[in-house]
Amino acid sequence: MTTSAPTRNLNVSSYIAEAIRLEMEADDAIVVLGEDVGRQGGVFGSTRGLQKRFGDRRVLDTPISEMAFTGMGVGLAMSGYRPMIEIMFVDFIGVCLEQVYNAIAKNRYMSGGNVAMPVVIKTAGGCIGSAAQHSQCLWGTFAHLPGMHVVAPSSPYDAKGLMAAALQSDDPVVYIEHKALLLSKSADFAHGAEVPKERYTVPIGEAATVRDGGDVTIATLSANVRDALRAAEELSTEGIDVEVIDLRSVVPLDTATVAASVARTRRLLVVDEDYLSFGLSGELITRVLETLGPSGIEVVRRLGVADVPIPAARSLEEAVVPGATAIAEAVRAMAS
Amino acid sequence: MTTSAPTRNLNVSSYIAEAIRLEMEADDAIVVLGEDVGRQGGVFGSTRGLQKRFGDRRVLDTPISEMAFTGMGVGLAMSGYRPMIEIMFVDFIGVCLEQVYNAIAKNRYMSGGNVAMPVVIKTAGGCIGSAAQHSQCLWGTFAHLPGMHVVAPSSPYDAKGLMAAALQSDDPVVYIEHKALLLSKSADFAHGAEVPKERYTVPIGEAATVRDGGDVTIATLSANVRDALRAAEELSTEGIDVEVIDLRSVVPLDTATVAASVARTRRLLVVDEDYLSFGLSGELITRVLETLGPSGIEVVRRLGVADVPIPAARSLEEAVVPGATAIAEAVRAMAS
Amino acid sequence: MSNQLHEHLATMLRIRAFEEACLEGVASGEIHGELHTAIGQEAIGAGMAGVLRDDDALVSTHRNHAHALAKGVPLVPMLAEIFERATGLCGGYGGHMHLFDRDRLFSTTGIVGATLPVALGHAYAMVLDGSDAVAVGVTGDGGVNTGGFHESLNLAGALALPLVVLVENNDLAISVVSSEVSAAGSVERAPAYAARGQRVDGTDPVAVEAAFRAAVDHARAGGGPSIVEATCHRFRGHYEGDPDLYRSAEEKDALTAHDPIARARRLLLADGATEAELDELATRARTELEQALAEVRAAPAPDPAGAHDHVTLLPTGGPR
Amino acid sequence: MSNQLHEHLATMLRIRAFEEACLEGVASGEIHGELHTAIGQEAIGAGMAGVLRDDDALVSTHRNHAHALAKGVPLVPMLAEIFERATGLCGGYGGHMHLFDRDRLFSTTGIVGATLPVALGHAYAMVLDGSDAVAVGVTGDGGVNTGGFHESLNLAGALALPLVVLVENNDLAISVVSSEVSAAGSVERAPAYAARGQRVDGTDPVAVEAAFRAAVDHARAGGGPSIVEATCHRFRGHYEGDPDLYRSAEEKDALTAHDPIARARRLLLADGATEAELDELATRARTELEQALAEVRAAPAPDPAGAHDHVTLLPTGGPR
Ligand SMILES: Cc1ncc(C[n+]2csc(CCOP(=O)(O)OP(=O)(O)O)c2C)c(N)n1
Ligand SMILES: Cc1ncc(C[n+]2csc(CCOP(=O)(O)OP(=O)(O)O)c2C)c(N)n1
Ligand SMILES: [Mg+2]
Ligand SMILES: [Mg+2]
Repeated sequence: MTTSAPTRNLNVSSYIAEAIRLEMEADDAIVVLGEDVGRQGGVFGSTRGLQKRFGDRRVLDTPISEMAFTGMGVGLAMSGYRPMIEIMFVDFIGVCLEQVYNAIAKNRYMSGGNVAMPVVIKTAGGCIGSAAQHSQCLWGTFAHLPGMHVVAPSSPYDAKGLMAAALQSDDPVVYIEHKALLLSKSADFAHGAEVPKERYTVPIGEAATVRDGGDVTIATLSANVRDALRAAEELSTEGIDVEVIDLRSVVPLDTATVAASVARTRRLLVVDEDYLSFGLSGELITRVLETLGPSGIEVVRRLGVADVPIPAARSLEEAVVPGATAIAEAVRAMAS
Repeated sequence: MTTSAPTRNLNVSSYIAEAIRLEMEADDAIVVLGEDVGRQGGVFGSTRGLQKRFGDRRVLDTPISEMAFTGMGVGLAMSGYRPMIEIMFVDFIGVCLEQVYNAIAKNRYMSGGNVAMPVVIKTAGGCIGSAAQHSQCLWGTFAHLPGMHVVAPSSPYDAKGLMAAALQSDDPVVYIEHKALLLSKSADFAHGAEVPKERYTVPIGEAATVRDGGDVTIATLSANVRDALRAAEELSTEGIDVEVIDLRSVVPLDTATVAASVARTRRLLVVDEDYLSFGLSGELITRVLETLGPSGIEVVRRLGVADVPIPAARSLEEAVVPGATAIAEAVRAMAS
Repeated sequence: MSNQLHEHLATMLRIRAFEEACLEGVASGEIHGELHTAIGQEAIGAGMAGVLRDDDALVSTHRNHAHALAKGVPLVPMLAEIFERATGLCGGYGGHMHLFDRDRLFSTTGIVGATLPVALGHAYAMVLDGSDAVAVGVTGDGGVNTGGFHESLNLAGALALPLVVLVENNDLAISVVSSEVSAAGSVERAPAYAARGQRVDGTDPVAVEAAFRAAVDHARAGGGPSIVEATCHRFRGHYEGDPDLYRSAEEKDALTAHDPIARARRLLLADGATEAELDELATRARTELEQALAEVRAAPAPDPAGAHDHVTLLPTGGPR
Repeated sequence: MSNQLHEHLATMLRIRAFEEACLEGVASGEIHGELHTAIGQEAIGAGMAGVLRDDDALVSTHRNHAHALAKGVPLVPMLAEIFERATGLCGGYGGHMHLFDRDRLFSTTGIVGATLPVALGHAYAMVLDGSDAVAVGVTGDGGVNTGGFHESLNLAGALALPLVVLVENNDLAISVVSSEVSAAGSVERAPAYAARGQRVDGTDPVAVEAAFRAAVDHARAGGGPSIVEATCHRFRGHYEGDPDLYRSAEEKDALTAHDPIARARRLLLADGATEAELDELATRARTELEQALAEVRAAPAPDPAGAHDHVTLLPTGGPR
């Protein structure tokens, strides 16, 4: 737990806007396209101030035409720009996935390496009470489709650093911010609360061990890192010593860090706010199994949204979305 | 191996058309919508004869407007119809996934069970040489999103029976036919070559053990079943006794059948023509691990398209798509 | 006219009271997700009310309460759904953006542009049925720039389907001024789809009713699709909680001049109605909503044990 | 005019020879995937040739060879790509439907309707650059009913971007007669996007050039988007192997009457050209392609060891 108050206490969305501003200052090729990214500065504020600073051409408020402006990212990239495309909620990706997975993610390959696609898809995921069509995470969906990196930060520090890394990447990066985190302030975080004002990057593809422990390994990401840390605090009072790994990137997935931890704890719990099946949890467990062999593992478990849409009512929502209580319970069952 | 010639020796696509015809005769509520499904009878022939038989309203040739006609499936279902929507190639799903996963797959849930969505999405997957945008399988993509069943038949018998089951289902079913199989005839198949003329169903969610064996379990589906059987024949001459399980359904996934086999063989190879990561193979291995525990398994392996788009040139394509040779090699490595 | 307007005023007051009840739910935390109200846009719902039959279909958007009421969706279950109660129209599974009334062929979606393909499916069903029912798809001015709008209207035009596209044009898609990012108006696009096009003052319920009825009649008679564009004003932020800083204070102050309820009152008073009589209408609406609210609040939250029900009929067999 | 047509004929013959070389590749199995030729539609590519600059962008479809040649993409690497060779434009990774020439801002996609958003991005880049270059997006008549068409043209119109949409109207989308499933023609849709619209006989290269040049000039001058619709005829099946049973034998026989090459020959002969002179043009084209084919066939297939290269620069770290 961070005990001292962080130097700055802004919304996570402000740190993201800061990252974008700094990168845009450093690189004229970056342009931002999306709904409400300009005049409003984003419905969650994560592009606030950019249009004032860079003008309404470099920060373009688009109509509700995701297929067109996602495809614009392809043409802009081939013309030498580095577009950042905002899909307001990740749930809307079904109207434009085509340009994402058939063009942005494949053009480098299909061109035999001749054409680069430095495109950032920035989008918001996660539950804040808005039911089945506005609460999904879907990083597993992007991760299954080759040609893109996929990141989902859990802290103010990573939110800024991974955005900078995404904008500097010459590969497509899907950046999935969590709505609940966007609206949280530094002081709400037990990890990564301190955010430098300067440019820096957090490397894509590297997990971070945000809490050391020897009994059980929890691998998770995004808002669930907070829940896992809370659960770990609680469990520590019961004598269970939990290691919490923040995956940070889904693609590339840092199997090595997780496997090294499980090699010690022999117990792995994967916590994933995305749908449970055919996604991150199965992939990570399989990779750890491939790395350590069956004899290297004693217990595996996973918590996720168990293949059910997100319901509207709070009572139902809490029953399907994994939180600190469910995590603590799962760990207890594994440790005993 | 089937030694006697099958009674009928039609294309797999003809058996699918037959299934649809029989179901449409039995149920007036079934309507078929898609590009080229009518006058042409489908680019692979799997709706041949239907428009002549049922008229151009019940079998509608649509413009290239997948979002509109996929959404029509939603309205038709709420009006009491049982639409079958054809997305010519599964690769095109990116233009209309929205109506599939946010409406077809969720309306029953979002309505608290009040609205049924008996919609079949019929689509062709798999490699026949048409490169990155026309060769994908993507069953993992559908499977990750809750609210749909996903099937992918491997034989003439299952192609007809699963289509019938899909059309009878009150839930949405994504039916992924394999282009290479569609153009194959009964006599090309070592399993399920005999197809009755009458109506019958193959139950959704049940795997089939298409070859018994005691040394290694191969779990696979769709065209790879043929490859696995070929590999198994070859391996049997080397004294390796392979069990081949045709999963048939991705959702629901018949973990029990696979786990029961692995409980005997202690060796599991998953072969999947879809992208390797964050898909079927990781999910199945994890579920088997959850069922048997680490001590119940000795070796797991998986073969798939290793997170690379499908290349155009044959030499490259063969290097990324798993076939009989790669399967045999993988089994040899596991058995030794 | 005056009788008709009197009735429209009553409907508008009921819609406003409904929306205000919802605002209470946001303030109290009983509604914990996004909420979009039609405050300021009530004349459109009022003009639609009574025009459609039960067997006509209506597919609405994220800003759907007025349309649901216009279609005759029962008020208490609807409010209960929005208030996340077990007694809600959808048992609390759907919430404000996902209302489904199977018997009245009413449904909604939270995805912009997604209403029209669904309405098109209903329209096609009506042709298959050989019925003279019609389907209505609602969209905002933002939704007309989606691909779904184009694909649906083209198909409706090519097949002459009984589809009415109602465009609620408040000239805002959240913060984006739609006319600034649209190359042409919705009505001007009608010829591209062999559709009837009509623009109407969406603060005048009598005019809305006339235009909407004409379009519905046209569809019923087999004339094919129409676009009815109703111009209106969004009084509040896009959703509750939207700071709405993209509009100036003056701009927002000027909105009240376009209040359809004040307008109807003015006209009715000029036409001889009494203040008391009109106040009575307002009271009646508020009373209905107070009682509804009390009933809704007495209902339980959905039982979390059922959270995994209703995904599919046949279990998908995934791990829990 | 006759000089111009002479040159167009040479271009058309080159395109036809190219397509015929590809047919050989299908027959021999050297091309093992789908192939779509522009045989019968050569006048469009010929009319486009020479109008665009290297810094103009051109985004084409599944039926793209003629456009690539018109944009100046080098013939031999292009043929090699289609023939799946290591020396191909994209090293054999892309194939016939996925041609990329970075330096000439030429690219293609196999997804119908997906060309226009990409072309729109190029057009936006040109505005950001402050250049007078233009972007051209090609679509067939089938592609105009996709959502991407609508969204892209609306944005181009609203922002007055230098976008030319070239519609190759052969009135067929595989087997579906587009005019039967379209509520209006492409040109009739131009007003919906504040775009210039012009229909032209796509078997007349001179007319195509004039219309295309006018649209390009309009865009260069800052006038915004255009739709140029060129009517034409698809001589062969949709792809090689398509049994094309959805057209009657008479219908297919009648196609030759619309052969743009025969038409140009006729006109030139009437205008005083000699048979020998025109035959010489045909021979020259065939010879170029024979040589190209020989060169291509001498080249190796791509090394399978590289099949996993080029996915991303930074490895994605997945298991192999
Ligand atoms: C495909 C899609 N893109 C973006 C959104 C986010 N969104 C919700 S409502 C809205 C604005 C809609 O504007 P309009 O259609 O005019 O309706 P209004 O809110 O004015 O009633 C946006 C952008 C969405 N729900 N779906
Ligand atoms: C989104 C999408 N839907 C369907 C297809 C399959 N398909 C490929 S070409 C084609 C017909 C295209 O017709 P048109 O645009 O007129 O072009 P043409 O083939 O006549 O040149 C279709 C349906 C596709 N590639 N992409
Ligand atoms: Mg609006
Ligand atoms: Mg065509």
